[in-house]
Amino acid sequence: MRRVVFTIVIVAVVLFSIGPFMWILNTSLKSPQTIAERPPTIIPDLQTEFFAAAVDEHNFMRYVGNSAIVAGLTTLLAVLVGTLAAYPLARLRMPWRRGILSLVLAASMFPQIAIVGGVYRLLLKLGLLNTHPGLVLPYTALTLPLAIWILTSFFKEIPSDLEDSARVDGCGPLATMWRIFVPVAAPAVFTTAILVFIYAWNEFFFALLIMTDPAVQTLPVGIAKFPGEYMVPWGELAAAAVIATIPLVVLVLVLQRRIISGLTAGAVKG
Amino acid sequence: MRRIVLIAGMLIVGMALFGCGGSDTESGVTSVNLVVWKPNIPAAWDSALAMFHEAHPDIKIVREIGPHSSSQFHDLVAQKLRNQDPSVDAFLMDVIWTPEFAAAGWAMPLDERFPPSEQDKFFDGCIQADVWDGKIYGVPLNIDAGILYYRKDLLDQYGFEPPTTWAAMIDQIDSIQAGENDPNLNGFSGQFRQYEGLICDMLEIVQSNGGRLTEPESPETMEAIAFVRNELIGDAAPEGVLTYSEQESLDLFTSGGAVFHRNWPYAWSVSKESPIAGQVGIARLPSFKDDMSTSTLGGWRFGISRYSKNPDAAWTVVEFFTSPQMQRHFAVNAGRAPARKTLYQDSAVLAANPHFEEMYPVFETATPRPRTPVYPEVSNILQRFLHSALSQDDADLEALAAKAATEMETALGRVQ
Amino acid sequence: MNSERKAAYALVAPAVFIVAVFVLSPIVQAFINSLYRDTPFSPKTFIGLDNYRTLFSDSVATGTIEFTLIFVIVSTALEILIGLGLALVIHEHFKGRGLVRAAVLIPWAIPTVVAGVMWKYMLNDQYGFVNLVFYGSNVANYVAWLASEWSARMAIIGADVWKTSSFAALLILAGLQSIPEDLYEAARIDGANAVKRFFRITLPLLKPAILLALLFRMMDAFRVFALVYVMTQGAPGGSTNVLQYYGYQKMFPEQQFGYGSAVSVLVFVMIAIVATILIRTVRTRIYES
Amino acid sequence: MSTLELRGLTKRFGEIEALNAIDLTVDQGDFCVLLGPSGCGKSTALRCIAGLETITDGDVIINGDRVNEKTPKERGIAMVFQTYALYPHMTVRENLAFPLKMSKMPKDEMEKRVRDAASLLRIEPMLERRPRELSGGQRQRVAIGRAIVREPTLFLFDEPLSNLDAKLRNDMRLEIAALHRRLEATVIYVTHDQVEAMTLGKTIVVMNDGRIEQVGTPDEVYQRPATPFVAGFVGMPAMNFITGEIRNDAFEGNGFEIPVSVDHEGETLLGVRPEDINLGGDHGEGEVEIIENLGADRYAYLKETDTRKRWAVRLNADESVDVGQAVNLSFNVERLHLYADNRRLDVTSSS
Repeated sequence: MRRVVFTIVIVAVVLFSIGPFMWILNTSLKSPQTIAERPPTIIPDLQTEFFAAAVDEHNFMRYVGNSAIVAGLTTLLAVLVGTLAAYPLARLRMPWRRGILSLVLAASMFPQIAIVGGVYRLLLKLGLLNTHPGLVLPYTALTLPLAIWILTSFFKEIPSDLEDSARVDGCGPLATMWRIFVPVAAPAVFTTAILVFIYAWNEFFFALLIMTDPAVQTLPVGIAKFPGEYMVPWGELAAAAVIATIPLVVLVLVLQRRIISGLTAGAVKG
Repeated sequence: MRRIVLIAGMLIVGMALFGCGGSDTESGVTSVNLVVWKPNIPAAWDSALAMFHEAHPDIKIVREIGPHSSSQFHDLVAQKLRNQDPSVDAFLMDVIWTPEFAAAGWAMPLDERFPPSEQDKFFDGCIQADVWDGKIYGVPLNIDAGILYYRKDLLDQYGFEPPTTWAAMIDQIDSIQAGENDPNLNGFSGQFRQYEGLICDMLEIVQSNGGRLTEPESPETMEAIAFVRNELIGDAAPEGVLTYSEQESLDLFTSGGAVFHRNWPYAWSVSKESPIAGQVGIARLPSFKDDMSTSTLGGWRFGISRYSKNPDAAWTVVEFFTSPQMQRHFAVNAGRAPARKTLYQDSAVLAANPHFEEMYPVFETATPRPRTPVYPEVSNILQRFLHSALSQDDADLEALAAKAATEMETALGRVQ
Repeated sequence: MNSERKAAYALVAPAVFIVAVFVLSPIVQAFINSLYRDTPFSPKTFIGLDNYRTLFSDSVATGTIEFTLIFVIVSTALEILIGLGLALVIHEHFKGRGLVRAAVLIPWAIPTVVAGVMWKYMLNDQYGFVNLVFYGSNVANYVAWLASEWSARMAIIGADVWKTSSFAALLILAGLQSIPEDLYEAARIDGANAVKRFFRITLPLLKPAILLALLFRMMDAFRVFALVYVMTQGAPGGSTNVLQYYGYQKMFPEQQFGYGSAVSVLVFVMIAIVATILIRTVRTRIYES
Repeated sequence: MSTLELRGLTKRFGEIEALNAIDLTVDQGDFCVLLGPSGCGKSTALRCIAGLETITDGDVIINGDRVNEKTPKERGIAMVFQTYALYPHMTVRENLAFPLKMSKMPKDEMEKRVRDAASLLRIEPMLERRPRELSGGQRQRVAIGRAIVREPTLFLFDEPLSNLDAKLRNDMRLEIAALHRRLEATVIYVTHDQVEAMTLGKTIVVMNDGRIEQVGTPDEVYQRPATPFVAGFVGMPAMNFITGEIRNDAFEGNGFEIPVSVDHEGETLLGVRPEDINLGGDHGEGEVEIIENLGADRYAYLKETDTRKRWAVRLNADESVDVGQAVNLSFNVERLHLYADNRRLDVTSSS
């Protein structure tokens, strides 16, 4: 009896989580003829027309590539700079420590729309509009608070003996950070990387205004460009949504254990 | 440690190089940055660009492509111009933007390059839409106007002519629905989601009663709104039209779910490849009183940025894309209704778009939306007002209208 | 200055520089802008707190504030509850747990814009999945969910809850994993049944994790944007309009940068208040335990 | 030549003075134990020697070099920590090699040293494991190994055994002693455990409140504690104390008189170790509260009925008492400890 109830609960949980995604997958496999039927057909006719259209007509893989570059570089930069900052904030004696931390935290409380105008003007001056760094830098700035926060709380948990030992063994502060803290904090570094990557992969608003050259546009902007003036190609959108989501689904499938352990170790310690 | 610094350094230097890459000047070639939306039929634009480059080897067009949604594209272009981005030379403008872009000083007056003698060749409505404060700021690319689509087979079957009044349309719907007894068959579908399309649809209905959107409290306006709320939505039209833009409303019509449908000319070619192909007729939109049929004017034009460093080259581009030859190209290959009047006698255009002939008088009399630099705000006020009025059964129309009127007054007061 | 301090500053510098340049300086600009009338159609003028006065007197703005608060409260409450449920399930040991865990994380990984488009499509009154689930093939009963005030509000909240409950679940799961197994054994020996064990042990010990999830979720919920932008654009009327979308409408389509900045400052202040309270509570909870 | 010399070593944390002008000399090959209760400054002293803390005042001299401004690495020291501080992401081999790697030692030399240390500590089979796969004792050996490979001038141990269980602590203690003899190294060893101090130390430095109370061999510290603090701190159970006065060559207090011959008159503290008290006599009396049987030794804890004063007494093999029994006590007057003004009084002769 208990088993049955539990199984039902599990099925419900899975349906709740992936039901909508499965429906979009289903839609993406329909054909233009069956997509607007009412009531909607449950079994798709397994056509790949929409995928072909998304990839060929809308050149979707280029957006995927751009998103990979932008999200990858953002992750690299945010984790690197975040680690550099989190180490002294957690371990070294420095004045203004609390001030810097609260300032960084406050930065993460501001609505994005208030920032985008200033960022645009800045990028214009730097000539970085329509370049990958033009997105990577603001994304890094926007994700740094989270990165610093997670990494700082994790670094704080590392026993000070380890640090002293490294110093006795001949490490300066930097070598201690690089050779001891970063590897020891690998789960937290990893979690941070995942969170940053997902943010950068998904961000739409900055990307819309900063990237107008199709050669550098990212995936959410690519999807926003699918509808024509009066037309919403639902099937192609569904196919694009599937393509946009699958890398993350794979990421989550492969890495769920590490995501969970990283958060367990890091974030909750607050 | 040195390694970290090195990696960080490389990253930053690399990014800087990346950023400064893609320089746009080759010797002797001027580049023109053209901000356009993602076209419905990309091939037509690609070939147009190729033609331009062949004709003007000294100019290179760099296309920046945004979403086709008018509001998203507006935000994009406005953002660039507000920040005096010198990398914008020419851009597409929706018909409703000219006052805003002119008053803000973003668009360049084109009177010297685009003299009245040339303007006369375009629909008057398009030209009027591009004028602000006595100067012209845009060159029309295409024209759009709302029309009524109807199910010819059903109307024929019941012996009806296309209705000229809204009341007649409702009567016809009642008879046809009674006769068909099909729960899937609605009477009417249109665009009543809270977005710019709502303004277009409601302007047509309100003005066909002699009302004005800018005068929400006038009896004619109120009467028209009450008609839509009480007799159209939730009755002749499904309640869902409150969430429809063009695609959803057309889906309903082409899947055989509606007798009448309001849309732009593009829907004609879409319906030809749908389950109801061959059973579709087009007519002027109905009105409340005789000869009051109103169609909202739409369409796109090119503007040139005041911050452009190459206005002459930009003009060459604009002139080329709005030329008779290119408007014919877009009409034939992308189904866009030309803004130039003479093309409506062009055999190639008419062969590809036979319905243009019927549309000509509609285009000629298409009605512009309110013209003000603060149009986006006025539009938002009206959208909120109209959508509340239509979606809430218990809404106090007069109170809503009074509020909208005050809000519009405040908005208009912002322009000095 | 000693070498450790020098190193500390040198290490923090890049982060502070990037955040200062790309976030803090625009924020300062926004604060200053919020005191001006700043549109392209008239000279920029200093108007003191007028923008804020409008913000609290204009009925559209107050309606937006109201729904923002409803959204924040209802969606975070549901997210924490559902997140707790999800966490309890994926904390159990069973065959295929890895796959179920991955499944639970999927909504969190889907781009918000994509999720919004998905939900809008699924809520369609003609071919929407939601109608199929509720009414099967009985097309006549299909509902236009986004056409009326309360169902549209529920739809926005529902989409957000679907998208982010799994993030709350992740944080709460992390908290669950830190509860030592001995406690449950001790309680079992003391004769506490499963329900009592949940309320007497699990819930109190989860408080820090739950508060943390609450903090994260609330900070995000105040800034909800993409779902509204994609699904309703504030419709019907202004009933699903939220502050960040309202601010966006003012700043970008309507080009009222001063007033839009005031809206974003208000969002910031609201978040700062809630965050301060929650962070204080989280701290004291941790010291207590 | 002395290996380590501290001259007026002072460390302040803000207002708090952790070390107050410490002077100490440690010779080559010495095993010097810093002993004291927690918070006495012994660990701070060790960290100052290691270079992990900057010093406020005074000098640290290692092998004749003033090293105040030098980094830990440049001081030629190695340190073993209470929590072992093994790097969890490295294997045992990598842990051992890490300090050598940091000093850019040639690879073959490095490997040889790691091998030697591993064989010395009998941890060769675990070289490829990670610290979390090792037992506490094994981890401790690795931690010591990591110190050995550097062949330092000075070994610093910071309470290295306090995380081990009792049995293991004994074994490791013997191992450390053996290791010290073999390596003939100079060791500074911090502990709060007097058994460790007595068994390991050649020299014991008893510290309290940021000052050195006494420096001496284990025997000296036990037999002739220099201050009341040392007298009370060293020895288990702790020494019994009686306050009284010396007048006319006799100590008066607690209702008895013991003739003493010291160069002092007035207020005096008398200390007597539990093993120097016998049953019977008139130096004290009390009721037996608890009897502790440690196997080899038995101790009785007494409480005086009227003064509530407590006594700890070691019972001789032939003595037997019961809980609740009232007994009289007498001191072994040859072995009394007298203190005045916080200083030991030298007994010139006794009667």
